[in-house]
Amino acid sequence: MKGPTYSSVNRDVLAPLFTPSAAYMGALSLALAALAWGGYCWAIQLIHGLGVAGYRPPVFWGVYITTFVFWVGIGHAGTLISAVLFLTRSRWRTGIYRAAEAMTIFAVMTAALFPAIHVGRAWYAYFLFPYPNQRQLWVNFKSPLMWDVFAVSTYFTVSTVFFFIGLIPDMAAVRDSTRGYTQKLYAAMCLGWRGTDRQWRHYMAAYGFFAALATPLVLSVHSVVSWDFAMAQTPGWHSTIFPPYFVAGAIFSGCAMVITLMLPLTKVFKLEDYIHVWHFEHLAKLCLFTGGILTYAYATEYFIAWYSDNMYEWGTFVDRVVGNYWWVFATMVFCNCIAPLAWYFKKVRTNYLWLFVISVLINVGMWFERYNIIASSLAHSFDPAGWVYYVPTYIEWGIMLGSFGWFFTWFLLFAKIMPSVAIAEVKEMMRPPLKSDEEVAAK
Amino acid sequence: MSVSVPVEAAASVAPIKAVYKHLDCLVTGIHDLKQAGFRDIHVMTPFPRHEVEELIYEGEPSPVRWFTLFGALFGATMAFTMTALMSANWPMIMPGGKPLVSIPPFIVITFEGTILWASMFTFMGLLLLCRLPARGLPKEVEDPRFSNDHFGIVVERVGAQDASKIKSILAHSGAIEVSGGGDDAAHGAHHG
Amino acid sequence: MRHLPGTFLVLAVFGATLGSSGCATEAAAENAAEAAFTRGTKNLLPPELFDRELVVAVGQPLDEPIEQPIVFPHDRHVQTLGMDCQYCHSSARKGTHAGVPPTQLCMGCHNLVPTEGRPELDKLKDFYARNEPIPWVKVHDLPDFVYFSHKRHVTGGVQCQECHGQVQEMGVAQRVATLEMGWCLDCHAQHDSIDENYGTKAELRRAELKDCYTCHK
Amino acid sequence: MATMNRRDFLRNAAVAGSATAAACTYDPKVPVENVLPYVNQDDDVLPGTAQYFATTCTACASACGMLARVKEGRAVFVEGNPDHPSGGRLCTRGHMVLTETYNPDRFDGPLNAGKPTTWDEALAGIQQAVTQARADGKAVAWLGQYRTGSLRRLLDELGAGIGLRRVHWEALGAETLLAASRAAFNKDAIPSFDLADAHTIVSFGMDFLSTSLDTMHFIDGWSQARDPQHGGFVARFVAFEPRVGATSAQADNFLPPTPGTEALVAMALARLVHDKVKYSGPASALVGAVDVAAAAQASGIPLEKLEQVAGWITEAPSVVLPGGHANASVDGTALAIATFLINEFAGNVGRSVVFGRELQLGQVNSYTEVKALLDDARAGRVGVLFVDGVNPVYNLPAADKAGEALDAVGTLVHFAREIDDSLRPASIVLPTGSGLEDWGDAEVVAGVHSILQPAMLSGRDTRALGDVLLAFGKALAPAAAAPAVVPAPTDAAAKAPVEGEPVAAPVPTPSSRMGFDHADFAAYVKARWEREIYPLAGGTSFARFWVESLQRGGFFQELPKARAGLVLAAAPTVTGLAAGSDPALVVFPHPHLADGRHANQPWAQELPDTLTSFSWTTWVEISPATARNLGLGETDKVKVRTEHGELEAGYFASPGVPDNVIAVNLGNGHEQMGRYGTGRGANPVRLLPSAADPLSGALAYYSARASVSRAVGESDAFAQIGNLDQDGRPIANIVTVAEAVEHVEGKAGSIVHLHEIPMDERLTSTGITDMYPEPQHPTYRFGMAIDTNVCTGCMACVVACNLENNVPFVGPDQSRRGRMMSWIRMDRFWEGEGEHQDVRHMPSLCQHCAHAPCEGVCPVLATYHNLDGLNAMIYNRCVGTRYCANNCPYTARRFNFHSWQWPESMHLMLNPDVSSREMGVMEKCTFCVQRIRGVKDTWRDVGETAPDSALQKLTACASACPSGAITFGNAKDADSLVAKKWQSPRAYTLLGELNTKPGIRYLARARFSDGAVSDAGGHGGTAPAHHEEG
Repeated sequence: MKGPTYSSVNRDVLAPLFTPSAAYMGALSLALAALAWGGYCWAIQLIHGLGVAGYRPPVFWGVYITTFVFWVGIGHAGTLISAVLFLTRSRWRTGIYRAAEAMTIFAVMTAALFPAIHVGRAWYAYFLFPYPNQRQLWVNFKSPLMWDVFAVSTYFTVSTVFFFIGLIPDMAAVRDSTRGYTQKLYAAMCLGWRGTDRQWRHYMAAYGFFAALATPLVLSVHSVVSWDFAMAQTPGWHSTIFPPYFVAGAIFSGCAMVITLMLPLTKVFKLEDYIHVWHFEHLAKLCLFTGGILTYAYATEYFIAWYSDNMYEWGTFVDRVVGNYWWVFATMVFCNCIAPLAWYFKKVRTNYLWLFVISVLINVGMWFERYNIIASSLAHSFDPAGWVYYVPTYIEWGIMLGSFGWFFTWFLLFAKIMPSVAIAEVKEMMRPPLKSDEEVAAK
Repeated sequence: MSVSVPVEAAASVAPIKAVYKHLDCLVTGIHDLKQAGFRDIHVMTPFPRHEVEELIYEGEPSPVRWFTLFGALFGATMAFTMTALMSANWPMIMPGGKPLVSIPPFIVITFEGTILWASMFTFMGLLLLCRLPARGLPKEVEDPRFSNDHFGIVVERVGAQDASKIKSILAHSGAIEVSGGGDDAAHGAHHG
Repeated sequence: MRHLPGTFLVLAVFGATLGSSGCATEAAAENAAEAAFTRGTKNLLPPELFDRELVVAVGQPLDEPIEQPIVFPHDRHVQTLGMDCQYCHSSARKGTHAGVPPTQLCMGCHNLVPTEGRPELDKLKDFYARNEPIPWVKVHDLPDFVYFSHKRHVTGGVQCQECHGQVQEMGVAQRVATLEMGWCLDCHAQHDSIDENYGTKAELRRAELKDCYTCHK
Repeated sequence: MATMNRRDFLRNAAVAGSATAAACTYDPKVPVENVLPYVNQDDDVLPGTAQYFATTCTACASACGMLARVKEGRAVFVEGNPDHPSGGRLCTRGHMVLTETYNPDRFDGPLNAGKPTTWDEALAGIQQAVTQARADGKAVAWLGQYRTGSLRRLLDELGAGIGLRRVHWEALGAETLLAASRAAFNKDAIPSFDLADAHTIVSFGMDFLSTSLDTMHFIDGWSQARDPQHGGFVARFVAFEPRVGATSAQADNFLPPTPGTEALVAMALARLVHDKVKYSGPASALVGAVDVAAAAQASGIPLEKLEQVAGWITEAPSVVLPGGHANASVDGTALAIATFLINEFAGNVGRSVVFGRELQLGQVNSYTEVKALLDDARAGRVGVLFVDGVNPVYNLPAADKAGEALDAVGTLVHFAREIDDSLRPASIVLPTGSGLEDWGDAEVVAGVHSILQPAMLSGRDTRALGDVLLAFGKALAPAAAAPAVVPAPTDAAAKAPVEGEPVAAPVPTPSSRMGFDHADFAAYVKARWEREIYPLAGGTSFARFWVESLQRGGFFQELPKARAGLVLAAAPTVTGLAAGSDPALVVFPHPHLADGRHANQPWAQELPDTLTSFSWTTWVEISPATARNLGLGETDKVKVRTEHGELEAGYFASPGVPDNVIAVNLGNGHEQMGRYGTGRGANPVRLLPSAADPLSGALAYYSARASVSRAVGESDAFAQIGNLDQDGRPIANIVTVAEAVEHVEGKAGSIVHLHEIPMDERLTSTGITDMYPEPQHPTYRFGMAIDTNVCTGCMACVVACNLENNVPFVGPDQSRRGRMMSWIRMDRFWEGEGEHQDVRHMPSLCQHCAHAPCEGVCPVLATYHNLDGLNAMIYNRCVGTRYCANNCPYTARRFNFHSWQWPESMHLMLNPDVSSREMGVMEKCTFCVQRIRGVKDTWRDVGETAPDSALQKLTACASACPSGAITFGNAKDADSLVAKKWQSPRAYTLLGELNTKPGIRYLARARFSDGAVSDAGGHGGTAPAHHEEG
């Protein structure tokens, strides 16, 4: 039989586990260094107050919220690939969904840090949860931030459980290929999975339900995040287009992030047999599609701002192009609307280098999109007396860098201790060995 | 399925395990066992196979769905009740001119609660129905190949009188290895 | 064993970053803000990071005897001598603070009370002679962000004992109520005097009493 | 107001109060906090309840009435005294008396050559030095600020006793006006100007709304003249001056003459007015030779314009004002005389330019006399020099070498609270109490006798100036026999016969010598009042009169307006500015720092300038064209150079500065000051020649030409107001004067043209445009009305709010990052240019919306709408998500980016009724909820709702606003003033189309429609939108 066999899947996927190479350790060092720097910056901020960041009232939100939205957005591609493509039975999902799902969880974990980093009194961040207290106070469920708390925590919980369910059979496979303590550990982690008919029956049903629940959830989460802005009055934020626009943007950036992460992973862990250029091509096409939606949304925003004859709205949109933040706008348009167009050419979208470069550009562009929405709107609001130019400080950049360190630390650890390709599902996609085949072949 | 020490231990022998390399042989084995009236079997596969499920459960859906449904209903009710009651607990607050219990903003929380609890119940149902966490199968029928590239059938609670019949059915269906059933010697024909 | 070099490398980079961060701390602190106008207040260690509602300063420990500069027997003054609370805490019905009596008021009687064998009275007279205020320890100390008017409560029909306990039976006064927000709210939500005083407007008054601005300043 | 035992009770109370610095940064440890009761308690002391002391403001020479609010022995707030003729107004700088009192840089006790010493030693040393100097034949001299009342009397007698050579000078003084008044009317006092009934106000540079003397009287008149409801008209304000300043920003017609031709223009105007009214009299000869056409030609103001202005002056009651920086040239006195001529021709003298209520500033000496004194000092002829409240090293041009002169004095004695530039290493420093700590009195305006009474103890080893002088008197001039009282010039003038009118001002004649035999200065003041003021009042008992006067803040006589005859002999000669091609340099006073005396008051530094919105620094104002030609970027600095010196500073491209003018503000650039004042900006006096106006001897601030170039480095000036104009948005709206006068009452609905977002007719026809009903307010709906027509952008509301609400100052660095914490932001929109500058000021604060966007988005309900219509903010609940601030269309919320510092002794200024906020907490205007709580509490005692009279001026901003632009009240009560103002045709809600239902309504500004200004509401801006952050 040509190509991978069941046993080669196990062998190839499990091979990278547990034995770190120098390159891996180098990458982990970098991630940890970034994390340490971010932690240091946050400590400075906790001691001295948010003033160490570059906020310039009335710009009260900046890099932190931008990065929060960025990471939540990144998360969406994982759920999209694991849940939506599961429901639509897309074959190209299997090779990549595990890593994409891991990315989702780590991205949401990263995003979840930011509300705490962002608030002025992080030591009171627990006020945001409705818990019984002697003060007899509850929270404001009318606040979009409260929706955020619920949406993000639900999203994190559901994604994690979904991820865990997917991992159970694979961790059983790890268990069966190791010994000693490692085996015991994985035996515990897979909950004693045996792969019996009854287990698979309930497993597949539950998996299907999870996929079905995660799909509206993923749409709701970025809609809720977009309502953080759309529910406000601020010109440039107050728009009904935001939910679909944000969801499309999230999938766009998430798919790009999957490409950015999976390309090196595939190369380094030698998983080309399971993750082909064909997978990346599909991701690129998805990016092209969502990028098209995004470009359309940008245009619609401008059209509506002009057509509404609302001087505040239009003023903000004009300012985005010609004002202090023109470079942000230009970066955003180039990276999100123009650069991906290159993927219309098959040669570009099947070339690993170009795939990587453009996916990184999209990530940059999507970060700037959020920055553009947040900073430029607040810096050019209703009252011209409050028009300012907000520039982040090294503390903010440091914390953002730290968030990448945090994310990559988790991701690298994941790659070492968990199978990055879903073994069982890859096997499911393969033609099973049949006696009859062999007999035919023998003749 | 999980281990259960046979109650009538005296009457039974050790579980029988058959290892397959080919799916069609596995299916034949299951079918033949079923035909022979042996239904207390476990089929081990490294990945889900619909053939196996259809053969054994004949299209009957998994009861996990009920967990999901109840979870969703519970989540929706709880989330809305919680938001409404907590908001009404301090009646003088009118943030932004909105009434205490205003439906549109609460729908969001209700929705999230629905998804959350539906998921949690589903997960709970999965664990319950699969009897997880578990220690796995009895040592003698455990086989690491079942998570790799082989399929297996384990017949538990085998009466001493049936052991040889089962083994024979399994061996004839194309198992590459049949063991247990009180006989230490491995039965089975090794097919090419 | 072959992981060791890599692990060391990771730890070294992590440590070096933290180390260099540490060196930069002071410089950053100076850059962070002008020293003359801001202050860094957050201690990164507990208890700052924990729920401080448990440790909000509301005075001396609950139900514990308190050391005062002069052992003042409330029970003796109230029960034996039959004095009213407001004889000494006279602004309780006039102002926000109940007021601790000026030494002058104590001396009004204690000028005439013999001090032999009563060292506490000597202390009192010494303070007065030195023209020095008696540094009483505050037993009930609401947080500084709370507005509390004795006048409103006393004239509204709340008994002193409802908050301060049976002071007439105590020697040195001690705190008996938690003085926490929830404790205040229990009365503000429902207290007999509200209905008595406001009649048909009691509902409105109850709403007013649950307005945060009633107590938070 | 009992004063007995005050020292005792204050001492104790101050200790008790010091523990009350409120904060929500509580210590997690259970602290032992003490209660310190009084040893002896005054009957009128109720712990926790504020006391008010009527006293007098000492921030400038105007001596306005002031109330100090005292809590637990600490003065925590000052506001205008409504019983005083200054009308309950207190300007921005008046509030600095409070920060002066608590300034951490104050001297703790006397110093000798920098080393602490005792009072006894210091005084003995000085007395010895005085004796020695007299023996050596050297002068004993006094260089001090204007002094009136008992202090002046004491100085007169002491001076006579020891032969003191006294020079009283103010850097922004009144020498030119006094000289002009002497020349024109033979009066040794400055007439008072009544603006209230003037239909036309013409000013030749007088900064009457900001830094001139007697500002509160001017603002009183101004706010009446501008209010269409007052007299059915709106006064037109024409400003002839070189640049748009804090006052001329309000001008309807801004006409900058070519620098140096201001006096020519005034003379030409005098001629035109003379001709228009067909004036006949001896004064006609004075203007006979004036060549109007030549003056118009030289000044660059078209003749037609001058004629038009002359028409406005003559057609209706008017007033023409001299003074300010246009007046501070070598032609200063000539210009002032010319304006008196115009007033005389227009018939204003006795009507709007009046004597009777004249300004007696005490002894007024000129810059030339200061120079002469310093020359003598430099020559070693001064043995002892007392310096009292003046700063010659800072305020004199470099050529005068004031520092050297002071160093050459044998014994230099400073009466000072804080270090300043003039303090020399060898100085003896005698720290005096602040204006809230010492006894005193003042008589600036004739008939207005104000008392200073201490509101608190200083807690430092200070003595009142009067006490020190008494001690000197007792030691040095005990020869009570010498009855010689040096007749002050004012007294002499008052006695001089004036044609026509009888002497109106009953100036107390120093019938007898006061002597020095008084226990202390308090006793001295009381004795003088008994002897001299009490007879004016009559009455049964002095004791009663004295207590009443203390309660009232003084004794005030309404003196009849008097007219003075013109006695001018010859027309003044006009010199003009030195010829040259460079632009003229205008040095103008900073609106909050004035001549630099408040430079160490953090609030004076931090309050943004009303026009540029710069703070903490010096800036250069140049015309936009100049800025363009120099190719200046937003953060560039410029260098200004004259032949006398140069300075570098940030710049402001002001549409109100002509190309031939460069303006630099005075007030900063101190080399030696406290922590807040040292080394900020540059001192523009260093650019000036040692030139004086020949007629008065006043320093000519406006006499040099300067060049400007681009400098290396980044500017430290940052604009708090992001944009120069309002970009065509209807924020600060206007109506035409015609409309405003026609629709005084609110019959015809609003006349303000706002931006309206079209709504679906199906909605508007039903009248239901809201998804949710408006919140119900059972008893009160607190609201505010702000009349932008009389608002002058003076910032008094801002500083009052800051002091009342413990708003922290954040320092230059954080200010530059825009983190200023003031709850009120004074929006400034510069809508016009050329003659019609149209600068609109608007205090922007929390609007207390009924449908507040901020409330709904707070996740923890830290902000909500309460039953009284307040948008409440509970600091303790705040987590600091800052969502509310983002969602506030008015950007009214402030965030504590740091925990701000209240240095030692400054923290005693904190108002114990208001929490101070820790880092990470959002804050904003609360409508002074602590005052509302107090008023409600008071009226609840009698079972009533608070009446309108108790609410109108309740908030700190409303109580401080000098022009009465801010009205507070219960809008639910239809009879309340605020409810009536809400119904005014000029009323509008800010960004009303957002349907936030604000609790504040603005009354649109009325502007004359004769210029480029469009009549159509908010779309009045003609200047193109551009960012101004230079």
